Amino acid sequence: MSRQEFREISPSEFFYRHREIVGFTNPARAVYTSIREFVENSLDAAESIGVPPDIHVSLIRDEGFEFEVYRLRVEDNGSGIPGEYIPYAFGKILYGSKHTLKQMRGIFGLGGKMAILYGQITTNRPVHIISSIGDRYIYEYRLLIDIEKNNPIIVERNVHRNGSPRWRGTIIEIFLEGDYQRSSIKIIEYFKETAMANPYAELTFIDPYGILYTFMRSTRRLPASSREVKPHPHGVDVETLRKMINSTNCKTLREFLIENFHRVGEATTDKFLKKYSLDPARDPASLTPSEIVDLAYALKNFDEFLPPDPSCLSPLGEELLVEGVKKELNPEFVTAIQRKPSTYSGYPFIVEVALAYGGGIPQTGRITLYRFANKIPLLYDESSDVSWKVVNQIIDWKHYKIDPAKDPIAVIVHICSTRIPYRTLGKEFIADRPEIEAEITRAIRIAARRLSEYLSHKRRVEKAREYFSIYEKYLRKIARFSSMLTGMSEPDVSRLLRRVKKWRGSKDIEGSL
Amino acid sequence: MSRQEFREISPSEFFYRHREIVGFTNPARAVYTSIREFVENSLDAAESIGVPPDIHVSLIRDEGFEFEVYRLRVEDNGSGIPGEYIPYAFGKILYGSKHTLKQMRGIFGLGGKMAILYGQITTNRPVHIISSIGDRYIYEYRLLIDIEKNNPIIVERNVHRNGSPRWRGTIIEIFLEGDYQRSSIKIIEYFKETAMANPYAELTFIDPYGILYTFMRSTRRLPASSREVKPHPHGVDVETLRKMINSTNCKTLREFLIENFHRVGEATTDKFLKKYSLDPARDPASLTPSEIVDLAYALKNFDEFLPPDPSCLSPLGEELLVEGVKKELNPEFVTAIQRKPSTYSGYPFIVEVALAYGGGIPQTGRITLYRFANKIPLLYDESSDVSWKVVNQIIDWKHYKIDPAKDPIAVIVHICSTRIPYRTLGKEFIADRPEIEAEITRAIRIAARRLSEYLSHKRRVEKAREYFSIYEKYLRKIARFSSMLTGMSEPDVSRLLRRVKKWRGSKDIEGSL
Amino acid sequence: MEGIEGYRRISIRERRRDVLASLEKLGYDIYHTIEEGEFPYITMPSRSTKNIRYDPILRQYVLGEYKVRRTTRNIRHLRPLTQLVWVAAIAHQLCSQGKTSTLRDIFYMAQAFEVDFVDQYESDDIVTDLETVIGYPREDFNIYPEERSSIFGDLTIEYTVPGYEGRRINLLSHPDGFVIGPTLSTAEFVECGAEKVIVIEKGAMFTRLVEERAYEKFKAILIHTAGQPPRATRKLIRRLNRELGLPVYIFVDGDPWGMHIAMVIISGSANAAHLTDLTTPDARWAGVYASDIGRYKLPSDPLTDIDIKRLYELKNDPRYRSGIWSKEIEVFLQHKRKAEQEAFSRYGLSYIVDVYLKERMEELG
Amino acid sequence: MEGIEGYRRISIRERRRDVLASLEKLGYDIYHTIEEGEFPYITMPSRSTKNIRYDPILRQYVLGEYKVRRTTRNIRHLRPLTQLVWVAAIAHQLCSQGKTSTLRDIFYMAQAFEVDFVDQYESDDIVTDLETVIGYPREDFNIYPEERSSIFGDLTIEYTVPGYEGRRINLLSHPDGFVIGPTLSTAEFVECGAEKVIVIEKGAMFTRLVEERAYEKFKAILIHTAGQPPRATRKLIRRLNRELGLPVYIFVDGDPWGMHIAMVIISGSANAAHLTDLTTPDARWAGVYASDIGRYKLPSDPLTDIDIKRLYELKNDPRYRSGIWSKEIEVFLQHKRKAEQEAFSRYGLSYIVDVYLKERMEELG
Repeated sequence: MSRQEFREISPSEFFYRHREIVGFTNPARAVYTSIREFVENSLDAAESIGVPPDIHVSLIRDEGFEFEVYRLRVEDNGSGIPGEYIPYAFGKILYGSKHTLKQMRGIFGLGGKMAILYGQITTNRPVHIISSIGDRYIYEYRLLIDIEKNNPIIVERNVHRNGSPRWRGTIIEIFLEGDYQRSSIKIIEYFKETAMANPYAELTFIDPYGILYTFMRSTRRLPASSREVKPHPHGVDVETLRKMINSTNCKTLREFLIENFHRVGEATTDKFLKKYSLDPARDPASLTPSEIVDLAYALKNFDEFLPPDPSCLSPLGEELLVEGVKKELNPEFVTAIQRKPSTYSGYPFIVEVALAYGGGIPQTGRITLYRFANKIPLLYDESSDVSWKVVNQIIDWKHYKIDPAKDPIAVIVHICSTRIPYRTLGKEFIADRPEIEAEITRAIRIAARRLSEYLSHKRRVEKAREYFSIYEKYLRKIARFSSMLTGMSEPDVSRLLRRVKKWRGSKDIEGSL
Repeated sequence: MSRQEFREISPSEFFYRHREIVGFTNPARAVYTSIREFVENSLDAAESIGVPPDIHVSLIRDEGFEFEVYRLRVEDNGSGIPGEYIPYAFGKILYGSKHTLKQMRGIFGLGGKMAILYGQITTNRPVHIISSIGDRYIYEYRLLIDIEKNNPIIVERNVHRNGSPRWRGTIIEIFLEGDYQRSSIKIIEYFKETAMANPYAELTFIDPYGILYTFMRSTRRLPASSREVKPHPHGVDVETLRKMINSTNCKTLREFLIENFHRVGEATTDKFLKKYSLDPARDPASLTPSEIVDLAYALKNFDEFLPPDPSCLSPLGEELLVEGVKKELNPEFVTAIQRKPSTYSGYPFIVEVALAYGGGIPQTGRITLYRFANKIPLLYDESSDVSWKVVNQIIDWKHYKIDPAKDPIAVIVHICSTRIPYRTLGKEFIADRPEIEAEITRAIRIAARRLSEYLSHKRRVEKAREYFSIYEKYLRKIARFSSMLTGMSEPDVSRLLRRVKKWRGSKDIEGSL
Repeated sequence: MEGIEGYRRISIRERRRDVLASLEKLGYDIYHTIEEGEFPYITMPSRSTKNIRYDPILRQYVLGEYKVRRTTRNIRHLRPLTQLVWVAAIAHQLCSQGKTSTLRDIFYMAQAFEVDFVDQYESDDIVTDLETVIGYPREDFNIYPEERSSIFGDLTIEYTVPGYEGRRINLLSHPDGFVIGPTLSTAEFVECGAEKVIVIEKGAMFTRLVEERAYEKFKAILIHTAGQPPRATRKLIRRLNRELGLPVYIFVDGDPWGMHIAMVIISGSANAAHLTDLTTPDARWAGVYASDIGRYKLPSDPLTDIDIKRLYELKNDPRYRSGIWSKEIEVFLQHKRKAEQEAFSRYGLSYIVDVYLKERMEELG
Repeated sequence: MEGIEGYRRISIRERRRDVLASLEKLGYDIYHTIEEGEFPYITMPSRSTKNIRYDPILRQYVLGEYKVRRTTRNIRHLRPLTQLVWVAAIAHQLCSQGKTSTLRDIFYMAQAFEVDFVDQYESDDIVTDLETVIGYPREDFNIYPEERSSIFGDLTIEYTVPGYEGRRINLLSHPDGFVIGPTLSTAEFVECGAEKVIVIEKGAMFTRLVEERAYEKFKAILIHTAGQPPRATRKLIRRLNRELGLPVYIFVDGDPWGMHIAMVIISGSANAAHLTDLTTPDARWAGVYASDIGRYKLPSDPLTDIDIKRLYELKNDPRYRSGIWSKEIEVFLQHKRKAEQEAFSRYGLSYIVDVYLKERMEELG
């Protein structure tokens, strides 16, 4: 602030300079991040129109460069983008679809544009986009980003007629410097886990060696889609409130509150106004700045508002979660729990947990943890994540007769929220909010109890079989030794053994092994 | 990208929404972050004009709110800001002094403006700024930020005449929601460590309980200030190169390279052009996009460029580092090492390390680590930091006869660079770059060797004293037992003891205890 | 040869016959139950802590009224019951043939019968069960431990083992001591010139007392226990006291462990509450006392945490709640020091006999 | 009474005189050095591994030519040298007065002289130094260990200790065994009806052999070592072999540890390389062999990692590189099983004597 030369930089330039904080740390990480950002945009695009996603990804080495450059192509069957918006949606940072209180995977499309920007600065090649919303036209663009101005430069533009049946979707293709060898494990893992959390999606990936990975859908049923909701009063800060007041047409404070807030009905509003001695008839526009501050504080602290409605969330549901886990992990046993919606700082969230045992789950000496947020797998910094803490530090597995060091167990945690509390822009791990921690803990406890019951039933059946053979062995011995003690011939145990056989499995035999 | 409503959001709005990634996670952290951002701007402002900084901070509870609000005021004697720039410098995000290849504390002034933004959205109060560059005028502003437009709203503006002697500096005052109780320890620690790394600065802090903390300077000598340099060819990417070509007046490639790059002389340029078969006379403006890509690759990989000149860096120097450590930690022994400049990815950096022992250093059972980057203390996420890894995993302290579990030891690591490889925008910890790790390791090894020599000398002196008393004790006993064995009276040891006394401290006595 | 009043002396041979009869009865009971098509079971006193109580008349721990029933109706009892009947059968064989065996042997012999013991702890435990069921210590059915104590003093014994029946020896005849094994344990006392028994915890001190002629000076039989004495040795001490009326003095290390060796000789241990005939209630603890450390200025070591924990355990034992026991525990806890028997070596080798033990015997009377 | 050819018999009394003279010479040397104003020192053979070699003629480990000098010129030697001279003075006192003592006593006696030993390991080590300096085992200067072995068989001995001089006893007279302590160790052999010696590792097996009349069946003296035999016992075995010409058979557990007990009796241990007169090179290891496990179908346990590590250590010892030793080590390593002496109990209690030992003695001849 003290330099004597001042100028403004564009958001493009800012993020170009600080690209490592969005996941473009090095060529290996950049390939991984680019793929996941495009795939997640495609998933959102298909789900937004209620279509089971079909996403095809290919990563091909381009030999036209002296260094390691790849052509990344992602094709989806999503909503498509209206022709006139395409240059901005892909060529202008901090431009995107309206930010709403609705569960989405990405952060305002920043990630996808960072991939385009990264491709451009490492290879100087334009991004190539083909898209149609399923109407009569298909739009094709080649774009560069003017970083200093944060504006798209249209290198080429074509409009094609859409055939019949009409195609809908988006194809995006970039060139980027990358390192596939060092990123391939994470990329394949990313696809596998995405397939787990999106069992209704079909994913294919052709890697630079020409290997085709396919992740087929096992259902066409989509989870209930999410609705946009008004802000909850507990999540409103002064700035948001100020903006709402500026743009409202309501003429009284009472009307303003009822109209603009989620879960604020007439009765609640009256209670609220009374408690804080506010005049219901007051024109909201007449509030002074310090009155606005006090109102925001009151809204945040009034504890009689109902918690947010989860209709703005789109959890997977227990059935789809089980489906996904079965499909990708093929366990002997799996159970899923969806918790009731809860909130932190006024944002609604839902925790879903699955617990899988045996079968395809490897025995690694520790619990395998799969973390998802809004159906996105989180692959980095596992040990900083709240779920890791719950699984490894909070839950006492011994209590459920489960031994994490020996039993082959996987825990799948999925958190849905209109606002996932990431600690970084790179969407890598979830911060340790007490409300979220508590819900994850409760869900895992329920799942652990179910697994515990399954395991103990399994063990009971196995044990019952042993009983008869044990009786047979020992009763014969006792008979023999009593004959040694008395010098008489061995007594006949057959009558006794018949009684044991009748007893088998009944409660007449006391104790257990 | 698939939503059907599109709009642009301003950088202000983007960062307002994602404020937690810049350190405004909760009220406690927000107070800490606001103080450090303002203090660091003030330090930069004073150093930029070669003046030893005087910075006065006060944090006062404001009772005019129903919740916990503080008035934070920071006053410095720095460069001041020209009147016409004040509204933008404080009220527009991504606006600031020119981004240069020169060592600075902050990231484009983002942190200070985030503090202002945070104050505004929690209290709706404008920021209050008073500043003068030491000329005839003092400018006073009250500003709000229009978040949607990312522009300052001037609430009040006054121009005052500057008195005599003329005052120069900046006073900034914001109101913000905070939690001092939960942040006070980190805040005091921040001041203490800042005083350690900036022994020429005078810092005062009045906390909400009215307690005055003063950190007096122990010298008025500033470290040599840094110069701005041209970019080094190893650190140039395609985008930077493209921009340089667009804006150059040079008509030949040879001239372009010599004029625009750091450490690129005539001879080196000729070698470079020859190696990559480039025409020295070619007009740079005629390069095609794919030729630019290849040129950037060639610049990055040609290994005969000299490494960057560290004149763009402003390390503390061994003397000032020792000064700062003595002042704040008062150890029995301290030594400092400044390593030669080195580079990573084309960015120059210098590692400075101090090692302190005993005296005021507490014995905590582990080595106390103080981390600094461009004279900023880093207080969070210690165990993710590269220095933590070096101190706790790489250095084998036993080799230096130092026991981290018992000896009271502090390690101070300072990294200067034009680009500190933070992993987050919150300036919390430094990523694990092999080049930096290697320099820190070397520096600590040298320091550890010096401490080891100091300690062994100290131990030698103590031991010499014991020798005589031991000889006296045992020789008398041997004499007695030999008389028991032989039945004769005890032999006289006095002659022998006189020989021992003569010997004392000389090498005639073999072995050591 | 004059025993303590009221002590009913049973000869070694009579006793052997009783043991055989008890084992056979166990066999018949089981035999008949099986023949009747019922699940065989065994009833015996419970050895759980809740059923152990201190008997002030017998002056030892005994089992209470609570019984446990091991029944093959409970699958968990099936295996231990089988093992118990097997051990009974083997014990019967040993006694009939006049052979002895050890706990270790029992563990190995089981293999030929496919009676699976997980480890020797398990087989040892079953042997203890058999003791509880028939009420005789295992030495009576010829199962002896590995450890050996030894004895020295003016006592003539007569052997009863096959091949040595009727042969006699005087235990003064080998100053390094006679091993107390199966033959000595089953010998009858014939003639005794000693007037007391001194029981010593450690071999070195035993040798010291022999060398310093303590057996002459005090007219004593010396017994070396080698730590916590084997039960055959405890029974021998009891017989010396009961059959010959000799007072017994126990000299052990001055720490909670030594103290408890003395107590076990005097009134038994809680885990042998199912057996009588092993205790010597009139024996006296003769040192090293905690108070001796100060009194004789003995080299001493600080009590460890485990020592102190042990002292607090002893405090809760009713036998330690009065007299010298409780007094010395308090002294231990006050000064927190302990001393070994050898600590008297500080004053030269004769001191222990000529000064310390002499004074102590006079004090105890 | 006929010893092995070429064995020079020294009487117990002669030996005692030699020891006293050696101790006194040590005293005079130091005394005079001090009087001359020079730093006293002691020279002795080094006991470091590098100076230990196997002597194929003596058939035991011995110390080589390398000497170490402990000089008070070196401050680190000051304290151990003081301790050594003190132990010498105490040993002199013990021998003059005809008393014995233990390593533990030595540790305590030091306190009266303010000769500070950190712990008993340190004082034990200094006693070993004194053995090295004067060339006699500590039993010769009357310092005995705690552990006791025992003996049984047709051997008449005559005591030499004060008070028992000239008294005789036959070691068949107590079937539980005679403790091998200072008096037995210093007794002379008078008459022997036995024709061999059987050395047994464990007390239970000793009792078994007594009960099964192995001493009659084999005309044997039985010695129970109680694990690794104390040195007094090793010396006694040597004397039985050398002075009386009796062949010696050693019967131990079938594992590397038992095997090594036999080897130590036969040719000593590396840490007693500074002493001769403790070994019995003609003694024979009689089992349990690794190959016996398969041959007799013995119950066995898997070798542990420590057992296997130990076997590889033994393989590196030159004494194990040939004959039965190397053969059996290979069998151990091949099958990776071990068996105890008691494992024969599987076939009943008499089997060990009537079948196994009988066959083995015949094989060894």
